[in-house]
Amino acid sequence: MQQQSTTSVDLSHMTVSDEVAIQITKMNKWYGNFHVLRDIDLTVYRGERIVIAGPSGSGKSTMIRCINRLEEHQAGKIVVDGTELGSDLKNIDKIRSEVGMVFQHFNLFPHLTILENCTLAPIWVRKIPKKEAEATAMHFLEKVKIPEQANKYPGQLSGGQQQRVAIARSLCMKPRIMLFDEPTSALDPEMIKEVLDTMVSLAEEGMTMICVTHEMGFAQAVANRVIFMDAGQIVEQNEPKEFFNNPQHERTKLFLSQILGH
Amino acid sequence: MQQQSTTSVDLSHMTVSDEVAIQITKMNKWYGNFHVLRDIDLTVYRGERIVIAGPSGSGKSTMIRCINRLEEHQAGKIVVDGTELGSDLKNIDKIRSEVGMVFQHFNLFPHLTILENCTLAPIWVRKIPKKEAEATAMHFLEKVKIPEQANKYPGQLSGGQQQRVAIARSLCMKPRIMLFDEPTSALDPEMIKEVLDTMVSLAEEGMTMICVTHEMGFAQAVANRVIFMDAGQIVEQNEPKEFFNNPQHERTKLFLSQILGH
Amino acid sequence: ATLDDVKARGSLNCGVSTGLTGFSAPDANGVWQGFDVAVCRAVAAAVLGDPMAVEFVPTTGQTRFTALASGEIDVLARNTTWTFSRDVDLKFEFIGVNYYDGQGFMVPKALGVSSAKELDGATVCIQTGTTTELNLADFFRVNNISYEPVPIETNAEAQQQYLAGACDVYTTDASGLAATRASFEAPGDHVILPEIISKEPLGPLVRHGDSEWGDIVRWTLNALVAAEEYGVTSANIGELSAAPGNNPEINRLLGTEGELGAMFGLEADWAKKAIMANGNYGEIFEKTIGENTPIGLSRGLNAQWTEGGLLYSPPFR
Amino acid sequence: MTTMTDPPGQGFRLSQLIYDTRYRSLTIQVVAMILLMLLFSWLVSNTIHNLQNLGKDFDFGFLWQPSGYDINQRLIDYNSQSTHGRAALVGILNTLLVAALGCALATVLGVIAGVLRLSNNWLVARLMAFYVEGFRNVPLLLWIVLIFALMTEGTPAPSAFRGDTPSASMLFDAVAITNRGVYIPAIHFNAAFFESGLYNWLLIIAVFAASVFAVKRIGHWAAVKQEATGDRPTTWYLTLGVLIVPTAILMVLMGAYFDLPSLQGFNFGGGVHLRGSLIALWLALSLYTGAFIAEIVRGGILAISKGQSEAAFALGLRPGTTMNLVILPQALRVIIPPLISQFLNLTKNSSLAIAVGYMDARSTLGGITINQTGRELEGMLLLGLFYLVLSLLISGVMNVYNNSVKLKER
Amino acid sequence: MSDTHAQTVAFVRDTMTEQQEPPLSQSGAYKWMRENLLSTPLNVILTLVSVWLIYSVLSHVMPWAVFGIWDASSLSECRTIRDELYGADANVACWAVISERWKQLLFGFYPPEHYWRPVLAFVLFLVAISPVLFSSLPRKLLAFSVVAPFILFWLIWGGTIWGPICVALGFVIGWAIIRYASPYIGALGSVILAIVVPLLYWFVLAGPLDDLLASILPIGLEQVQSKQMGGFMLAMIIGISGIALSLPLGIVLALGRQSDLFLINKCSVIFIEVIRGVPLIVWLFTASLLLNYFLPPGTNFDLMLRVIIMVTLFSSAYIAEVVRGGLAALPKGQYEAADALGLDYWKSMRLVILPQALKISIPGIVNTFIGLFKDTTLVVFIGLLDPIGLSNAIRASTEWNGIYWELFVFIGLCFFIFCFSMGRYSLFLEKKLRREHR
Ligand SMILES: Nc1ncnc2c1ncn2[C@@H]1O[C@H](COP(=O)(O)OP(=O)(O)OP(=O)(O)O)[C@@H](O)[C@H]1O
Ligand SMILES: Nc1ncnc2c1ncn2[C@@H]1O[C@H](COP(=O)(O)OP(=O)(O)OP(=O)(O)O)[C@@H](O)[C@H]1O
Ligand SMILES: NC(=O)CC[C@H](N)C(=O)O
Ligand SMILES: [Mg+2]
Ligand SMILES: [Mg+2]
Repeated sequence: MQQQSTTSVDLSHMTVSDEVAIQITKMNKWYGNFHVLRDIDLTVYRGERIVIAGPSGSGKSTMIRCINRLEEHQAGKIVVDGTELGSDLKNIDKIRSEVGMVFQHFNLFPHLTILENCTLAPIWVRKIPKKEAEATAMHFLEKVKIPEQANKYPGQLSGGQQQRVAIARSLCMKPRIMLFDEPTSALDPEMIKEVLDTMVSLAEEGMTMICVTHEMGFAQAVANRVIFMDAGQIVEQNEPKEFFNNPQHERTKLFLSQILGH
Repeated sequence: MQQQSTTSVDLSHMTVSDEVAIQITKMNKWYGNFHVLRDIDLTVYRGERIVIAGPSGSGKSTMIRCINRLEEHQAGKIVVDGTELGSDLKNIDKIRSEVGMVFQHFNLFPHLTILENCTLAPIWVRKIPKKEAEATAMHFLEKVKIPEQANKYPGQLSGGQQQRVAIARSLCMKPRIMLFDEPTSALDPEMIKEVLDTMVSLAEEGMTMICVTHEMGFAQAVANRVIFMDAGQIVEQNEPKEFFNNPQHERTKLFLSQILGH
Repeated sequence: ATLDDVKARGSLNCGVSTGLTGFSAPDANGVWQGFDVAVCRAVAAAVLGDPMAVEFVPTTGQTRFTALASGEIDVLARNTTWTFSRDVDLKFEFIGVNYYDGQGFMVPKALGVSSAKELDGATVCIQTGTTTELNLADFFRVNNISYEPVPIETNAEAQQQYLAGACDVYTTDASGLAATRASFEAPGDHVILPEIISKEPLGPLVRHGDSEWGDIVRWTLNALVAAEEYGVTSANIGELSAAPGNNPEINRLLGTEGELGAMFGLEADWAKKAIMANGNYGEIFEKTIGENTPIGLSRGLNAQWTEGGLLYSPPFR
Repeated sequence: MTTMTDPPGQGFRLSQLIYDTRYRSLTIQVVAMILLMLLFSWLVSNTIHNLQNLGKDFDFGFLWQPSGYDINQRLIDYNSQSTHGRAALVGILNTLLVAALGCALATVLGVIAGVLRLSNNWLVARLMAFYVEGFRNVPLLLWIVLIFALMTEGTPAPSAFRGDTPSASMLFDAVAITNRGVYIPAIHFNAAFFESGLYNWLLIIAVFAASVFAVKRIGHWAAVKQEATGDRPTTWYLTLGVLIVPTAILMVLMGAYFDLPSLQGFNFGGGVHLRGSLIALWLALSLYTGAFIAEIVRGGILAISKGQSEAAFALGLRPGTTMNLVILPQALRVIIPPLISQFLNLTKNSSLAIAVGYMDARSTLGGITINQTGRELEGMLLLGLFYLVLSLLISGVMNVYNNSVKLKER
Repeated sequence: MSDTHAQTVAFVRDTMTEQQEPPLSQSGAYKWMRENLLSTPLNVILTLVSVWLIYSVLSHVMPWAVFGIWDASSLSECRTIRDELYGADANVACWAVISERWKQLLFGFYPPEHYWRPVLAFVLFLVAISPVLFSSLPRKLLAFSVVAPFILFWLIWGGTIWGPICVALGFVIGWAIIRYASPYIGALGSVILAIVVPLLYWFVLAGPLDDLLASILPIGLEQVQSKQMGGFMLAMIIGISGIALSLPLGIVLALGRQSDLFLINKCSVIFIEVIRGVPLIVWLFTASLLLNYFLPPGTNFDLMLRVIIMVTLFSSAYIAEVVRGGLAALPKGQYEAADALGLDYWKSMRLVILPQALKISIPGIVNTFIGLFKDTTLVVFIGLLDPIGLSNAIRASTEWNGIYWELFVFIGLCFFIFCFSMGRYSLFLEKKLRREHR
């Protein structure tokens, strides 16, 4: 695995507050009879940048999808920004508009221009006037360095550009928390860098982020904490340096040896 | 760009005869109003191994496709093996059966086995008895080191193996000239080597070859001559050592700096 | 020419209706029987010597003329009314009349209607592409009453619609009405109204332009009629044709005297074979639609001219 | 040493016709042309010969002769004295009517069945699958005949409504379902503005169209307002009001009243008579085509990846908004082209009217007229042309639409 | 700065949690019901409506169908039996019409003592088609597929065995010319010869040869007229021969539509669009009424043959579109590779392009066949006895006058079984192709 140039960023000046952003307690989830998530306990503080790693099928995606209720959990409690996720539709709407999510396959809306992709939710969910929404959108498009593509359609952009639009689209909702589910794994190597750079700059601004990724370079450079999952459980968590240099659990050691052995 | 192990081959013992294999004079080609090839002059002697390089869109593919009339040229003259390429179908057929071509995407026939792929043209174009064609095919499959795959279908082979079959398929027509259009650029790094090795062994036998490629290691090791094209023109040609160490034209220098700078 | 085609083919293509009991319908064995069918058989017997050498092509009111014009059939014997425009404009040749008829109406008794004039607002089942369709339009327009036509392809369908009550009235040739009613479960529940609103001389027809073929069919029909007039029946025909008798007309008819058959390229005994096929006109009538059949039509206009009817065969001479 | 030969002599050789790419295509086309011409002239000469033999000519004059027959369902004035041309027109309008009704109902059925087939209600999904497979795998003709039989055999005759103790009765005293069709109330005016009913209806349609236009303006206004303030004003009551009130007022002004069907003489009088043939054909065509449309709709929705709705949800969009703004606009692109070709099929299939005696273009122009005039060649030609033009029109519309919604790709 | 949380939250799991059963509300029939039938109020309503619908249909249909009477010789007899068994107002089916007439519905008026012929023909047809449909079967079976049409024709229509053999001989001659004469007279010449010689042979020599052979060695089956065929057998014959014959024409049309040659391209497009723009029924009328206008005076051939010709033309337009899709799905590289190897147009089509394009097209062809098979019912309007035509005929007979549903149900069921299974097969094939393409 190529080490990205992101290693050079220094994020040590950034603070993590004591305020809890997400609190997950004893969360369990089943798919049919299959126990996907088992007794998940996780507290995320505001400003934290968490990387989740783990073998395929370990439930990483499922966990972060539970956080904005794309999946329903069956036992335990998830509290996001002080609001508990239950079957209450209002709460779900509230949480979803505060939690941004970036998918592996971008999931841009192909029938809308980049700008429309970015203004859709602010206009219809946040009820922001169009002008204003467009201004915000342009702001974030500049941030991800593609303002000139605003009037193109997603199909006309490269994969890396599309993923950056997807990030801008989430940001336009001014979320307090961002979830990333393997945002770079559908990309070519050159494009991975573009996207990781964008994410690093987000991190620099103190955004609370949870990121499922296999980019260990990114994890080392940006994360406050790395969480390792296996078989639906959190097996180990630690700050990156410790995690990589001194893994405790057998499972983690095995995993790291495979990942880094490449 | 990885340097291939092919650098170690010594081809200096090989002679290039005085006999002209391909003679291109003042050849021009347009796509609609777009002037793709401009006043191409090129003489290839029998036994020569020519590498064509150049930026994307410079007309490399178009030029070699003109040589076996996959594209029609509109002005100038192309004489292959003494036969002028014109609108006469007989000549075209003759030339095509003497000029083998290997494509970037192999273009094997997926509904035929490897052996059938190799015997199809000999049987139907050269009218060689099936037995004999199969013997020849096996001979060349051995040469590219995959005789054991003869009865498989292309879909069951790896990319490198497929490309080697494509080379064998061309060879089965006993062509006097081989054209390669970026034969390795659709392959994974490990497989590139397999294919380049096959090409080197071809070169060792004195086959006249024209090869579009970005594998500069291969060019340096095998070619008699490197031709650099830009904007539809031949900008510079020279023997490899001179070409790489002492490029004359500005455009070539720029190109080489990019290619080798990776 | 049609005659050569028929001979070469070895069978006669004859257009009949898709099924009208008594006139043309296949029996339980799939053999076509009926009044119209008998004409075809007689022609086949005259031309080919075999009354069974007929291919029957069922036609509807709509398809019959195209079938004939396009040559799919050689002769159309499908209770078709002889009209000016069919003869002249459609370029057909009616070779005679085998049944003098008129258009009538049938209604359920329960409706309590006794005259066609009382049918204002009624729904009328009518076969499309027939003269009856045109007559109906004229009749209601002239009498200034309204109606709702329900167009229908075949008699069977009409029967079904009528019985289901989808129309109040069924109108077609009176003979057709009688035949249809005869196949009802309870024929007595339906009446045929007294009005006959048109003349419907029904007869076989052939294409324009092949007069020889027209002659053959015409004189075959005439032979059947003449045979009845002269008392030639299927019972006595063997005897009569064995040797020339003393009635020269009969002799010429049966080919024991003169060269009539050869004149249009048939054997001398062509008429004998034609008559032998199903008997003379009277026999055919009695067997298929006569008073002793369920259809129970009386001869009426279709009696010999000698008996006050309209049947009148030109002389065989 | 070179073995270059001189370029071949410039003289033209015959073999170049076959072996020279420049002339080859020309040669092939000329040969094809000649063969085609030969075939055509053979067919035409046969036809001329055959027509001559029959003593017929090729002439469309019959279209201007009186037809002599009546047509039960006519959308324009027509009686037995009208011309064959007008009869053909009546038939064509009838074809268009049943095709339009069929397309509308088929779309409704298809969309409902398609969406329900995706429903997470197991029972409903199964039921819809049953409907779809049942109709798709049995010939349309059978369905037409079956539904027609259901109409004629399964419903009472008008006479059943008669008498003191009728064996059948009307629904709500307003709708009579009989084996001759369904009678529904009609709207009539006793203070109509125009003599002709047509103009009155045109007026009403115009007013209604104006309302629809106004509703669009309201939508636009709401959009502008939303752009400016972010809040979209609630407009549904306004929309509803604008849509209904003006038309309603106009109707009242014109003294609109319901003309209920009632038994008069042999049949029901008053009201609108939807003939059994129309209903059977309409229902069968709609149910049959609806089954195909259901599959198209289902496919269209499935073609929109789950990621699209997830992305919308993750942005906080509600399911309804997601449907309107994200899923439908994309699904429609997938759905509409095959949908239109289903419309095309339905229109062509309406020629099965022959099975139920519905007086469509085939029955008038291609049926009775041909039969009465003996102009089968001309009649069939016109009929074929009519269907062809209709098909080309519909597929032309489809192409325009396709081009206008094509997704922009790199 | 307090980057401390990372330390405080450091965590290593010591015991792994085992897989647990989901909570009760999350499993079993209860959950299934809740999720699949009653998840929302709307869903509850839908469920209730469906249950009501199913109940009301079944409560009418089931007793009617189940208590149906199977043994009677006419409708009135059926009614008497019903009156005895269930009383006069019971509504039960009279399946007797099926048990009496099912053979007719299947075979039309085909002589009953020869029923084995169509049955055997059908079985042989299945054998012949199987190597085309299932690629896992040995390729050798294809040889049988080639001769099968002649055998099937002979089995169904009967006559001397020499007729089909003489016709087949024509094809053999054509093939032999291409195979052995092309080295001497060139490809083009041999192709022209291979078309002209068999045609001459068929028109001039085949008839007398047939007669001669038949008189020397009269082997044969009793001849059966097309007229006597009806029912599903007719639908099969028209459908199968329509598709089989339209395949070559469809391929030619598809190639024509892809061609750069202006005239050929436009002709193909016009042909395809005209055929598809006009309803089949109009074409059938044309076949039965007008075809004779276009042919030399005096030509007169079997109505069934005319229908097959028309249906062939009709389906060839649809097949052409299917094949065109298959051709378009092939990457351009395949055409180029064939060119670069020196294969000429026809060889590259035959050896490289068409084998692949046709394989992709099979599901589409099967679907076209299903459509065509259903459309064969339209021949009832030109007087052929397809199943619906036969049902009309049965209803017209005095015994069964007034019977509807039983016949419709039977015919519908037969069609359904056939079309549904074909449809499933084509779906299976599509899925398989999609898998292979990855
Ligand atoms: N809808 C579903 N129904 C049933 N099982 C599912 C479903 N979605 C996921 N699973 C299963 O749940 C487990 C966890 O899936 P999840 O996608 O969360 O894994 P992951 O850690 O994200 O893996 P990857 O790295 O491959 O994305 C997997 O075993 C998967 O097969
Ligand atoms: N069929 C075509 N129609 C029009 N323009 C074409 C066509 N094929 C190629 N071109 C244009 O001709 C130019 C030369 O193309 P060519 O494929 O020969 O370039 P190349 O040197 O092989 O580039 P690459 O390294 O990307 O393969 C390009 O600008 C290309 O866009
Ligand atoms: N009803 C019929 O089938 C025939 C009607 C009438 N005799 C006609 O020739 O048009
Ligand atoms: Mg995942
Ligand atoms: Mg190239």
